[in-house]
Amino acid sequence: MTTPTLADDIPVLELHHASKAFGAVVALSDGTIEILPGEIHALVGENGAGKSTLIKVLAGVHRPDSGDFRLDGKPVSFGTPADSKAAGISVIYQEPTLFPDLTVAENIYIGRQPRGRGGLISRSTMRAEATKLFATLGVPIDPERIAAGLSIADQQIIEIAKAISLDARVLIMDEPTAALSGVEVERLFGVARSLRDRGAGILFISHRFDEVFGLSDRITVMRDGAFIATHTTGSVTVDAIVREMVGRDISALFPKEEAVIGDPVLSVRGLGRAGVFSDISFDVRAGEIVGLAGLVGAGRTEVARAIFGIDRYDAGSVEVNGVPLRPHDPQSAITAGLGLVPEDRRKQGLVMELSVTRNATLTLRTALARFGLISGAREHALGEDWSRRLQVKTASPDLPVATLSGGNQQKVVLAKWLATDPQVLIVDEPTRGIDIGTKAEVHRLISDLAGRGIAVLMISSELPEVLGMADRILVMREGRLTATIDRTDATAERVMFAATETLESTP
Amino acid sequence: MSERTIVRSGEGVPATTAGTLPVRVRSRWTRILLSRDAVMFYALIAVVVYAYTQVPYFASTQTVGFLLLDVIPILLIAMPMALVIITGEIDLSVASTVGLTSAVMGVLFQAGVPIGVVLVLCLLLGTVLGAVNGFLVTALGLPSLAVTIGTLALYRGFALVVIGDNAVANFPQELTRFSTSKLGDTGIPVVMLLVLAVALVFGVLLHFTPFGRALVALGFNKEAAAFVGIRVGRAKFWLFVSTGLVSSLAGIFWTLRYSSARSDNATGIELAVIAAVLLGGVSIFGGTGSIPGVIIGVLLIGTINYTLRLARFSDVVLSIVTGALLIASVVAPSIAEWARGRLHARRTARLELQRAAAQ
Amino acid sequence: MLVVVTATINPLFLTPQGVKDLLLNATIVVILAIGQALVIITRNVDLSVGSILGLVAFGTGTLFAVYPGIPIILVFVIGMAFGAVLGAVNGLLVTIAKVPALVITLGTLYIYRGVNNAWAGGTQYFAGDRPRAFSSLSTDTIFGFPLITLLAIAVVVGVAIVLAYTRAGRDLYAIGSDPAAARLFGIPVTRRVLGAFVASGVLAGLAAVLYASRFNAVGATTGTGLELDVVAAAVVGGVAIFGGSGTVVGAAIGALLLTTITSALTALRVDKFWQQAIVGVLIIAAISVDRLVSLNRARKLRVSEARNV
Amino acid sequence: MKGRTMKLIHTRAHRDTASGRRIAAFAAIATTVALVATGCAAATPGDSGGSDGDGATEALSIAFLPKQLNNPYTDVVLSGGKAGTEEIGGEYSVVGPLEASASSQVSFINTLTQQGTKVIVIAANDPDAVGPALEEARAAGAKIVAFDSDTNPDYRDVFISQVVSKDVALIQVEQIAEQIGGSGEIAILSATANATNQNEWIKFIEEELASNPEYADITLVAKVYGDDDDAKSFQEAQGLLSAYPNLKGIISPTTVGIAATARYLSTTDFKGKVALVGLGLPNEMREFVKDGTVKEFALWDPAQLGYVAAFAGQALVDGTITGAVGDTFMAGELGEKEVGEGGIVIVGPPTRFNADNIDDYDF
Repeated sequence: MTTPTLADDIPVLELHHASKAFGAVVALSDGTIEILPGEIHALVGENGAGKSTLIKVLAGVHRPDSGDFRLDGKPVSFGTPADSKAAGISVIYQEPTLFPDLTVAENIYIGRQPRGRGGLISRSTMRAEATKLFATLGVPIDPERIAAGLSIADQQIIEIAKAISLDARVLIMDEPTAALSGVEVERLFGVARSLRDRGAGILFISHRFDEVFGLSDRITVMRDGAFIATHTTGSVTVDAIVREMVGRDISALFPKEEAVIGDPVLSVRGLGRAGVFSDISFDVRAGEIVGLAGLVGAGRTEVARAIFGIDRYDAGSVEVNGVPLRPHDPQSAITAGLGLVPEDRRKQGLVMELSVTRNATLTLRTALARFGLISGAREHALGEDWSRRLQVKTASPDLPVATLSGGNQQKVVLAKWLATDPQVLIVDEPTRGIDIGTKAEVHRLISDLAGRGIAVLMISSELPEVLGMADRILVMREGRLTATIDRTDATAERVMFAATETLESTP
Repeated sequence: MSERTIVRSGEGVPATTAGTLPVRVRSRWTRILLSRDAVMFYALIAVVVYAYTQVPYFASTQTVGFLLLDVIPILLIAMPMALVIITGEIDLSVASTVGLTSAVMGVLFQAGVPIGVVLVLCLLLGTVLGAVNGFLVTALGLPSLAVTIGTLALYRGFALVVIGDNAVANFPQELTRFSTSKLGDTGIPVVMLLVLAVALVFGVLLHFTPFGRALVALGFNKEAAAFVGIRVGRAKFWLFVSTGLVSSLAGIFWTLRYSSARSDNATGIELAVIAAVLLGGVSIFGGTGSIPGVIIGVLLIGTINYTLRLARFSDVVLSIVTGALLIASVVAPSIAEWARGRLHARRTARLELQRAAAQ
Repeated sequence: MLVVVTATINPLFLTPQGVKDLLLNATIVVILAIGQALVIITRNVDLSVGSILGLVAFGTGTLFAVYPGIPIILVFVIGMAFGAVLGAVNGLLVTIAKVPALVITLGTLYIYRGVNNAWAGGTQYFAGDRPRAFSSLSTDTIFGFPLITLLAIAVVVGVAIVLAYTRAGRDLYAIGSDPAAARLFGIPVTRRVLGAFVASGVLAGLAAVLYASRFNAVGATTGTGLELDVVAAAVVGGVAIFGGSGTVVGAAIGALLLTTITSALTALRVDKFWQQAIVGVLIIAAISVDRLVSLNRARKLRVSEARNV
Repeated sequence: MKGRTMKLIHTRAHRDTASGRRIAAFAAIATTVALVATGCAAATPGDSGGSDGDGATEALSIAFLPKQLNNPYTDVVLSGGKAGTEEIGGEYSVVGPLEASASSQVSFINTLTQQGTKVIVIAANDPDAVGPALEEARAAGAKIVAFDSDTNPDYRDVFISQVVSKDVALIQVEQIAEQIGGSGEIAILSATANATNQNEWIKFIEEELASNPEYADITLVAKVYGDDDDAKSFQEAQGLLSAYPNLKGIISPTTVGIAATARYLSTTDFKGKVALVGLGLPNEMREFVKDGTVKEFALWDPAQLGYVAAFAGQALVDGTITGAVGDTFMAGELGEKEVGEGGIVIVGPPTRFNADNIDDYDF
């Protein structure tokens, strides 16, 4: 293991003070990172800290609004992902983007297949090259099979093989280990180290501190879209990093009103879906906010979807007030008093083209109708009522929700569910991509709901949010519940530990 | 239809608060008068006025009668088709359903089945044909485009199998006469009342019922629709069923109007239907569209065709015009989008320039 | 299988003349199906091939009528260039307007047919107007294979090589497999899709010239309704309607199979009215099987991913 | 900011809802359609004469509505129609569908009715489907002349027939019998299966084969339909020969069918061995007669059909004839024609074309 001499090397890639805003939402305010040749650099931060945006800027997917971007000390500007790739930057996303119908070898060499006689692609050369690559990586993947049906781990290996074959000078991996098992992670790390030893600069995002500390040479921490610090791995502790990631006084930001906690309303028993999660059991009581914490990919969202009936499940049951819900039927879940604020607001929470009113009343379609006909006036009154109650800022409730800011959009989603007068509300990443001010409003709303006796299950990747809001915290890792922590005992470290420890060492 | 290549405005446009980007809120009447439906309506009026003054013989009650009789089958089928396209699917098999209904109607009637029973069986047949499409699309998850190309061939094939090259013509005179009879002196066919009823049903269904709200939502965004408990598959299934049912109704009308049950009846009218629906403002990508708009679209195409024919243009011109209208109606929004995008880009570039200059 | 059954029932089916007829009948659909396969692989569809064929076939007839001494090879070149232009119109509309190819080509199907009608009027050109050498292309045989069939085989081999062994060819699969990812990879999606449409047009043009050689009359309605057979042939031949997979050899076999069915029906004296229904059943069966296979694959994948969870 | 929002919301409350707007749109359409309709209704009675003129001084408008435009046979027929109309001094026009479908002819009849056409000369795609529309046309004062392919006799005044149907059938049977030597299997390759004229001929052919002892050894083994489509007819011919190895002759009573069949035969080993007769256009058949594929075929001069139809139309308008049996009228250079049984006017006997005389004809 070579330790880079930090002072002398010119960073192969450096980005300083980059910013990127999407409309009113500033996703990146001060993106700063330096990657040296021959180092493994870890990037950590809470969800929504701006890590993914930073990576997309490096990958040429987003053009930064401002900032200084250099390769080998020379300023560059990428318009497309192809530019970035041509400059020697390879990015491996969480979800690999392979062409399912093409062979493995072809996926590695698409667009630059080796050519033989007559300018035709030489499949034998391609196969041989791919085989050689896999041999270097020490993985037994048949280069001739088609990509469809490969496991995520194998797909990631193929992405890495592609990066190697491209002679990438910088390899960026966005949470490469989220979906991998222990053995696969080890294999991946072996590959990363050998790449590093050959002089490539590697940047990877991870939430698992064991990995971060086990693999990286340096660690950069981000928070709220801004650079916080870069440390040499040997010189910091997990505690210090977590503190930097969380960075603010938790209780002040998230005022949780004390609510009277009643009987269990939502009971989940032995819920399981092959390959996704298993044996999930918990209760949420009236007036209680239960936080569901864990890493991205731990299966939290999938559990919520299964409870609400979006996805099927193979085992277990869901009951609301002791009455079992029909599996895979959101309508019956809604009728039973369940509501779900989904994680992806734009794709799942709202119909962006429709007006605020229409979105807010979408859950009440049937209730709005008299003799089967919807009364436009009532629809309107209701839409206006809810936008006013939640203080949705819009010029007119007739405008498409697409014209609203993220925070106001989220209020519309909440309005939609509050209008159904639910008994249980599941909120999945309720404040993702929302500016600080509106965030507090959303928190107050949720707290308010619990105060009125609604049972709330809150999925969040933001530790302070969970710690500040939840009466009880459930932690998931790799599809299983690993801990239940009471509000009084909850600390960032405990939750992080439960979310990242390996299963074998679970007490 | 399964894949959307266009980034729709909602996804592509970054969110802004009402404060940062002033959104113009036009007055009610300006909005109504500038809506797409209204513009289409002006176009229709313009064509009618032009034909009325410039084309000999257009100014006559016969025009109303003949024109409406010509467009009735298209108008009928366009109603459910509009809903199907709004949900992001398509049904190319409608013309074949008309043909098969007509063929079965002829064969059954010739076999001595009472006409009342024949009509009921025909409507039932249409329902089944629609259900087959709906099943293949929603239960198997196949792309409706491919499925209905298949059933387009299949249903037409069945029509040939059922009636072969024969024609059945001796339907009861009361019925055939009824199919072309007019309302008093107005020239408006009596059957139009039925068509208006169908249009009213679909118009109300789309614009004033919970089901309609669900259709629009799922047309824009299937996933978000599923998250508010809309049963996407079931809704689509019933739309295909209704398309089959209405197509068989059109098949019955066709057979009676021409008093001829043949396997080749209505060949190719799916194009006219789809062109009219798209021209009427229904987006091929789903979500957008209104029944009044579609009615105007149908009347516009019908009137243009009728006028051209009356002005002694050859059928050649008609088929080119229909094809061109179809392409224009789908390409126009894209071009408008593109132009808007260019404008926006130029404005952004200018802003960036100013910002750079300021620094 | 089908061939065997038919041949046992009707021995005449496999006589040299029978086989020759079968190949000749298939040739034109084979060439069209290859072009269609190229387009479908990119997750598009070209419904206007029948109309392109009609237009170019009439153009071919006109050429021979107006310039009686025109070299045959020049006619081929002009026919294919004409087809390329018509295909390019489709391709441009699809790629620029970003509207589903189905709608665009449904529109051009009617426009091209209308233009054909306007141009041809009642004029038809007959085999007699064309040089003997041209007509004999479709009657002369080498080792029992008609010349134009050999030409079709050459086209199949050529296009198969392009698809399998050139970067542009492989790009088509990538585009059909995942258009968004293809763009992310820097594959020139617009150019490639346009290319596929042009190629489909060129092949339709070639098929049209051969049509003029094979059949007696070319006029306003030549090639009407062919598009259904062609799409069916490609889909039955294993070209996935969702794009991304399939081969031209498969499409060619699909076309051969379809023609064989048609001929077999006639030879077996089955009611010819069943023909179109069978085409419909084949299309639906082909896409259903395709879908079920991929669903099955997805399910297996999920379970195999289960691992320790 | 807040104030503005409030105000907007306030005004909103008075606004119509989206659904309200839809109602307004509906109402607008309904009103306009009604207006247009009543406007038209009011305009018609006094207006129909107008500047276009009406009555005796106007040129006699004769409109031809063939089965399908852009069909070479049709073009020959129409050329006669044009010549006839011009000789009369009438106003000639042609309208028609691109595909031979029954229903599309109806729209054209409607249009012609509206245009006040005096004579509609129609070749029906379906004898019944055009009926109601023709009745309306007659009610509006048009005379209906059917030609080439008859409508139901109730719907037209006269039918201009090529020849006596039976003659056409007999000449074809005669020819085939001569060419195959009086015995063996034969087949018929027709146009569409419900084409009125072809079916009538086939009926007579079948009767003749069954009743005439001279033809006792000839068996009709198949009837197939090429739908007057070249490629389809071609394949049907091929199918016939593959399905019936002992086939000795084919009768194809349609110009498209016979040309396609001849072309198929000429390229195969069957050339000269399988006889082919039927109705064909000399220009299309010349090559096959000369290369020996076809010995002899028949046809009337199609141009005469159109020519006589034009004169019949004029005679009907004049009142010279009413369509009753025994009425006679002058058909230009073709002389006097008589309306026969069922309102049928016969143009003339069919001509036989063979290597000796084919070069004398150009159509």
